[in-house]
Amino acid sequence: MQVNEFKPLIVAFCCNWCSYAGADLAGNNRLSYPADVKIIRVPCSCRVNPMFVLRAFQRGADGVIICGCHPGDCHYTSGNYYTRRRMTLLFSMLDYLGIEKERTRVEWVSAAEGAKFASTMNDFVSKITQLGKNKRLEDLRCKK
Amino acid sequence: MVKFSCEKIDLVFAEIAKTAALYIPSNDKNNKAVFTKWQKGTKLCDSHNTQIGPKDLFFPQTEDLMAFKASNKKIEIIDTRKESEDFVIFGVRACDVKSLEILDRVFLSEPRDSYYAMRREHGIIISLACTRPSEACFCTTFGIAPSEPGADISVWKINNEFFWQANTKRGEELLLKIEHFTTPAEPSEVEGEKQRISVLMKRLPLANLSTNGFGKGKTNELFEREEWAKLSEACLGCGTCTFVCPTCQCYDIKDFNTGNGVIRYRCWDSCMYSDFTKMAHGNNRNTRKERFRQRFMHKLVYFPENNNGLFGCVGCGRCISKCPVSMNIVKVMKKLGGNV
Amino acid sequence: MNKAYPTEELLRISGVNPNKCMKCGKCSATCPAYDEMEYHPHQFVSMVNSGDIEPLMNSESIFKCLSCFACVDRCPRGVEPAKLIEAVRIAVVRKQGNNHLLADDVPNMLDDEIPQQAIVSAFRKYSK
Amino acid sequence: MQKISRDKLIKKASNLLNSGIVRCVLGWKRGEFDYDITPNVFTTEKELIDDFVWNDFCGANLSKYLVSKTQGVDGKILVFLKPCDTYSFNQLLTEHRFDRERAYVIAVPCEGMADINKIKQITNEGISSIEFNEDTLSISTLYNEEPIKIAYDRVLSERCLNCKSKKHVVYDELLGDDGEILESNRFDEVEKIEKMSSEERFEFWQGELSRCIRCNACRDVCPACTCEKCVFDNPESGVENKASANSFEEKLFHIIRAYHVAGRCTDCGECSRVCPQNIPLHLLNRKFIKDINEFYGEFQAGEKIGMRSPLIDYTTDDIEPNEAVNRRDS
Amino acid sequence: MQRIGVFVCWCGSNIASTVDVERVSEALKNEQGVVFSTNYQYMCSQAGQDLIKSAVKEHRLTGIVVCSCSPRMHEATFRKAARSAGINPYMVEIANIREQCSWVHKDIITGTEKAIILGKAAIAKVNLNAPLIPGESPVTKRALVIGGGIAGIQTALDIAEAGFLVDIVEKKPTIGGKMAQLDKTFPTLDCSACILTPKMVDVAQHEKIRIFSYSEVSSVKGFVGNFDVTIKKKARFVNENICTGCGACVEKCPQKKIPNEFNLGMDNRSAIYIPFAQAVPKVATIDPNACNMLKNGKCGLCARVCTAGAIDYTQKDEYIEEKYGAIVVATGFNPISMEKFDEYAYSQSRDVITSLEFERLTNAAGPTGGKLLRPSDNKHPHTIVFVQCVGSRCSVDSEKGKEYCSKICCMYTAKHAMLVRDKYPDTEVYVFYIDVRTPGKAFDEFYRRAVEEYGVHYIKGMVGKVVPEGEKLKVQASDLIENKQLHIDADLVVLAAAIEPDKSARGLATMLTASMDTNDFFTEAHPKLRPVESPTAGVFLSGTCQGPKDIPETVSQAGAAASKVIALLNKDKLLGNPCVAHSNEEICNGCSQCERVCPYGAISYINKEFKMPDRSIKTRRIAVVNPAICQGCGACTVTCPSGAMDLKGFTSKQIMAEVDAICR
Repeated sequence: MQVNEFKPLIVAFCCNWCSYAGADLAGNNRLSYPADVKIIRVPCSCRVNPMFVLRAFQRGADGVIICGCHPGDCHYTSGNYYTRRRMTLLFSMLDYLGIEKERTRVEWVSAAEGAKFASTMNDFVSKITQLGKNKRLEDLRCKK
Repeated sequence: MVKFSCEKIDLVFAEIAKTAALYIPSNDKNNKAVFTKWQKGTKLCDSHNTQIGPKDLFFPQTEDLMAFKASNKKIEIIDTRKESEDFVIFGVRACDVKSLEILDRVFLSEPRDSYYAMRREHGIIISLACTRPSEACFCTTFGIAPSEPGADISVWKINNEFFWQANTKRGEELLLKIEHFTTPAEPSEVEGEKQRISVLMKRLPLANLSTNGFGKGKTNELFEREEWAKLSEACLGCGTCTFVCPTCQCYDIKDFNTGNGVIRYRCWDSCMYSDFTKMAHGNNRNTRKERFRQRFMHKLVYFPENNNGLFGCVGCGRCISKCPVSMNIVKVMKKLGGNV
Repeated sequence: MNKAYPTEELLRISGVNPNKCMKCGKCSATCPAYDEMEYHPHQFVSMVNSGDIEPLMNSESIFKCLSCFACVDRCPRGVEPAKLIEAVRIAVVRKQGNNHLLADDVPNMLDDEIPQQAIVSAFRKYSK
Repeated sequence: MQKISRDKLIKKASNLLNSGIVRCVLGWKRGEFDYDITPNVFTTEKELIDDFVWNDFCGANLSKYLVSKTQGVDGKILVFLKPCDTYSFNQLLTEHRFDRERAYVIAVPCEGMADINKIKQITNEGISSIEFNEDTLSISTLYNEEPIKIAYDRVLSERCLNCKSKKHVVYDELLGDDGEILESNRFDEVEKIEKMSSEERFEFWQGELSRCIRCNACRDVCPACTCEKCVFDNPESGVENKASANSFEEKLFHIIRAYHVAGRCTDCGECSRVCPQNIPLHLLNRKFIKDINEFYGEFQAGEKIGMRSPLIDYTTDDIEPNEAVNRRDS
Repeated sequence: MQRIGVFVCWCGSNIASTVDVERVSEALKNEQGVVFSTNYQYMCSQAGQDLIKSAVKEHRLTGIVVCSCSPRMHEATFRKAARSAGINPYMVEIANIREQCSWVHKDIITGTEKAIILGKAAIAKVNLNAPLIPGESPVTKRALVIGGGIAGIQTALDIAEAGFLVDIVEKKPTIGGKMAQLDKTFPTLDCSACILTPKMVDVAQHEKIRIFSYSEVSSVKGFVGNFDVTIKKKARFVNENICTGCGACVEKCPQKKIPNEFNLGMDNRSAIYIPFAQAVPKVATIDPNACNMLKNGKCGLCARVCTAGAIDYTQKDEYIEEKYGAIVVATGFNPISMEKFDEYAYSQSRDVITSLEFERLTNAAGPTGGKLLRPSDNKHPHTIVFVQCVGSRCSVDSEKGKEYCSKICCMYTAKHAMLVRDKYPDTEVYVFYIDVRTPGKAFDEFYRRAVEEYGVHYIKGMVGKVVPEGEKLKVQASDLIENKQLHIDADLVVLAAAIEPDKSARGLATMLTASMDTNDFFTEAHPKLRPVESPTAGVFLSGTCQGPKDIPETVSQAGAAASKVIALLNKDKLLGNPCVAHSNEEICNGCSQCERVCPYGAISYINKEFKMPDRSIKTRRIAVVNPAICQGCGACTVTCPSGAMDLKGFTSKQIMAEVDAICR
């Protein structure tokens, strides 16, 4: 068996009303996912500025995932629709610049989808682990 | 003085590169000359001057000064300086050689800038006489002779031969290193070329540009001139002129929080930027006109005021060809100067 | 003719999504050739959807359809049954290797009584 | 060569100036050479006759100057706008950056602008004069006896080779005949990059962006960048810096710059024109434009005043971000 | 500089079994700003809260980080504790080390590491927290109900009964709406007028209710608790305070050939008219497009016969401005136009009618006095065909009707069929249906009675076309069960037209910044849990403006909307959510992008003068956020290119500090 020493660092932005609650539900149901995932609570996925995503990579994140309510279910009616467009363009631009497209993801996770939250995180972490360390968007000054 | 045929230049470069990092002007993919670290295959470009002068080899655009680390509520200060490696720059034109003299005045006078000084000590400059000045060149306005480029070694390229003349001890030592490629030459052999360049310079469109009306003691006369408003009207306030200028030496010092500590670094600043020299009370040049005026007053009046009449411009013409709105020091000098 | 066309193929040819049908029967209600047809427009939609295509291919109904597109126009769900019938017809023609009629034969068969729409339909049907 | 003559423009401007309809004229002023033209505000007929130019080097988009020049003073400003400039004009109005009533727009047909860099690639340095002929430019240099004749289309700037529109979308008065919106191949270069492998794309952009000296010319010339204070100048923003310390900051700057104008960029091409390091910045903007067109339907910023940019709009069945980036591969 | 206290909760063994709480509180001690760090068994218990309070006093804390369960559980608890300890509740941040750490990670080492990082992120955030004070705004104790149908009437009555002032704005000359036009109501067959008109009278007589009839809302400004509304009272050329509704003018009016809207054009009215006998207010209105006096100054008969002197030909539109605390939308529905369904020959034959027209035909106060007679020749119809789902349940691509089910048609058609068979047993009645939908109390029983007791022919299938031929209507239809095409010679064809929101709703939604779905029905704040509130605070939904409904549903929703209004008006002050957007006017460009993404219309623009550093004055357009309307989603913050817009409690700096702390 091969030992993989690499532990990725994943930043997950979760909207307060659906995805953060979904993450809580995953906890309530004791559905485990890797501790590499660290969640930041935002009121709505539309609060996530592309600069935050880039900031996370700069500071050493290996993957960034944004979770929000399912389209149509936004607590603020339309926030996640804006998120969807913003992140579509951002991700496409990162891909265009040659940044691995697997490192960024948007998932819609409702407050009832604890299992989806856990499986999404498991999947994302395993994809990033395969991909390895983020080299293309790193800022060497921030390395320890 | 020594000479060797042009075919040997790569061998000479290889020899120099054995003991020091060597930078030469070489064309990039856009056919623009840039100082490139020499390695086998790097082709010398001697037809036109580099996009940007050699300034950043001595005064990089960003440079770490020191670092701090806080642990357990204690601060540790780390010196980030590393002893610079020896390096050689080949192909520096007379204007850029002169620009280093201007930078030296700033950085090597007291208090001495140890970061700059360290690089100056480690760098050998091999100049190159101009063969084909651009229409934007006006170095002669500031008394610079492109036919006598100076620095540690002066170089002329005449037909199929390079002539190298050591001007300093470091230059002489370097010539010794490449001794086996060269044959002795007489200074008279380059006289014709010097003559040719001098004649050429007189034919340039900006050859008649004069510094009359500028220099020491002209502050009061020029400061309130109403033409500044008109001249600065088109200026976008970008930093292009400053960053391509071989003599601009202003920098800002900033802290970068890495999360695990702080890196204190400096980076080039531009007097065209709205927060240039911003202080606790705010900004002392609030309008674009004031910032625009600062740049030219600095080069043409304040710098000579403090440096025995030495102008802060070397006439390299870079700002002229790079300004997005084609507003430049020549237009300023013509508008405000004594005569044309 | 031993094997019927696959449903997917017919759906591809016609561009029809039979799942959109809500089984209201308005296509058949509006069909002028209803009484001539063994299988009616709504049955085409339903039978193609369930893969029951062979009876349709063997039925004269496909040639009884006038291609008047009334069913297409009236269908509240935009199912377009006539296009599906057309697709079955094409399937049959393709299997036979040629047309039931050639477009060039049509002019000879015309008489003054024949309605304009029938002529247009005939050309539409046989010039494929 | 431009079809409309300089004299015609001067005459028009002088009439409007003299009749008091406009207070001043925003146009192009001659420089030291035949190609270094500066945007300028003319206030008298004499100034116009002496210094106004209209030739193949009048690439500068004057629309952004209206933001500052309409501030604080009364009266109308006459502004000469080429077709592509009119899109910027409309976009600025959409964002309420100045008052439409304060501008008097004269639409000038444009035959495309020459790129001095392309000329210098052929003639090398030392241009002493340029003569404009019907289909050629005749360039005299210090180093050639005879002038070098160059076919006009060889030195047409990249943005004009891929001109998207010869039609003015706004004007008060039109000189000559208006053109049409064109079918351009402006996305070909973007497509070429898209077709590269991820590694190649990374290398390509690393190579381009590493030349950036962070002079901000691209930002400061951009008619969409009219923020009172740019995030890159604002220490509170978390991304402020005066120089890119490393390749991360180079990318950050250029991603955010392009992102902030996404959906607002009219593709006027000024950013690439002014870049002293010849970085093809328009390829970043065009990527966003191409994506917007593909994902959300054709959109041309500045086509009409008051249009809702695709980034402040949505439909309920927009493409998902990850689907969008994966689609290209399949 | 903050003085932060860190409180790590064990949550019994819930946290402590997979997170080394001792190590966590120890590790966080050295973080920036932390002056105190401890751990305790149950932080949320009274003892735990007391621990926090005493630590605040002892260590002069300015900020609190609790590492515990999800903020969704106990954020409110700890904020309350902070308040009682004398610090601003918004200086508290929670690190979620239970749901998002101890419960999902098995290994104590990784669990502890992650808990420390989550704690650091919370500390990083608190370092940048600022005390937030919720904005207060007064509540105007008056409600506006837009629409005077049964929905509006019921809402108004319920609010008024609770003691609050209510204004009803109705664009027609009378309230009553569609229900006033109905004959009987399913499934009980009560007479519609008998149950509605007493309510109309109640409204008219209620001292807390004002009716603005023949009026429209022309502008709405303000926000929850403080709406400024302008009502346009259209000129009716009759002084409604004087008019007694005697009807003398109506009788004498020479212009009598105006199609009567109330009877859907099946008979005529005069130029001056009272829509129906029980109209409220019962006053006359002059139709300016028909009145000879108003058109060419020749007549004046009504003024002469009016003993009260109420006629006023010079009356002008009047604009009334009023303040309201809450607005209820009750704009109702209309049947869709039949123009796209020409196959049913609606435009070709007067004997093809819609169901609403059928209501009037069978109504005793209708054009035929309640006798079922064909409009074309006033003969009694012997064969009647009802067609269901005309324009309902159409796909978008058919571009003809509506995608949704109109919900009420199945039941009223059963009612019509039954009533016809009851009154005229010699009549054959066919109902063509796609599905019969009867989910409702006693609904299916009602439908079965129509089939079983009254012998209505229910045929599964649709009518394909209707062709008028002589006196007959040739109906061609399919019977899907028997797989045959039917040809029926009908005397009357009744189309169950789909219903759609009233056309006025779209403009109103814009004024109210209330969102609508693609069909122009108002959207509710939450489809399940907040069905009578619009996403815009202070705007409530009643009746069919929100979606198709029958009368009982409408009335219950009207009551629900009223109860929400009452709850709102009962408050003297509204406390806002302090985590709202805020624009830095120094760097705002006024580009309007934020305004366009704001789902609540919370952002407006003002021109403001700024003193520039060079002492010149510059006037700039800047965005201003109304904190009472903003809900704090943050959409504007990302749209803003200059970063002028930020969200209190979730500032960009705070979020980036969290990112930094996590990635450290």
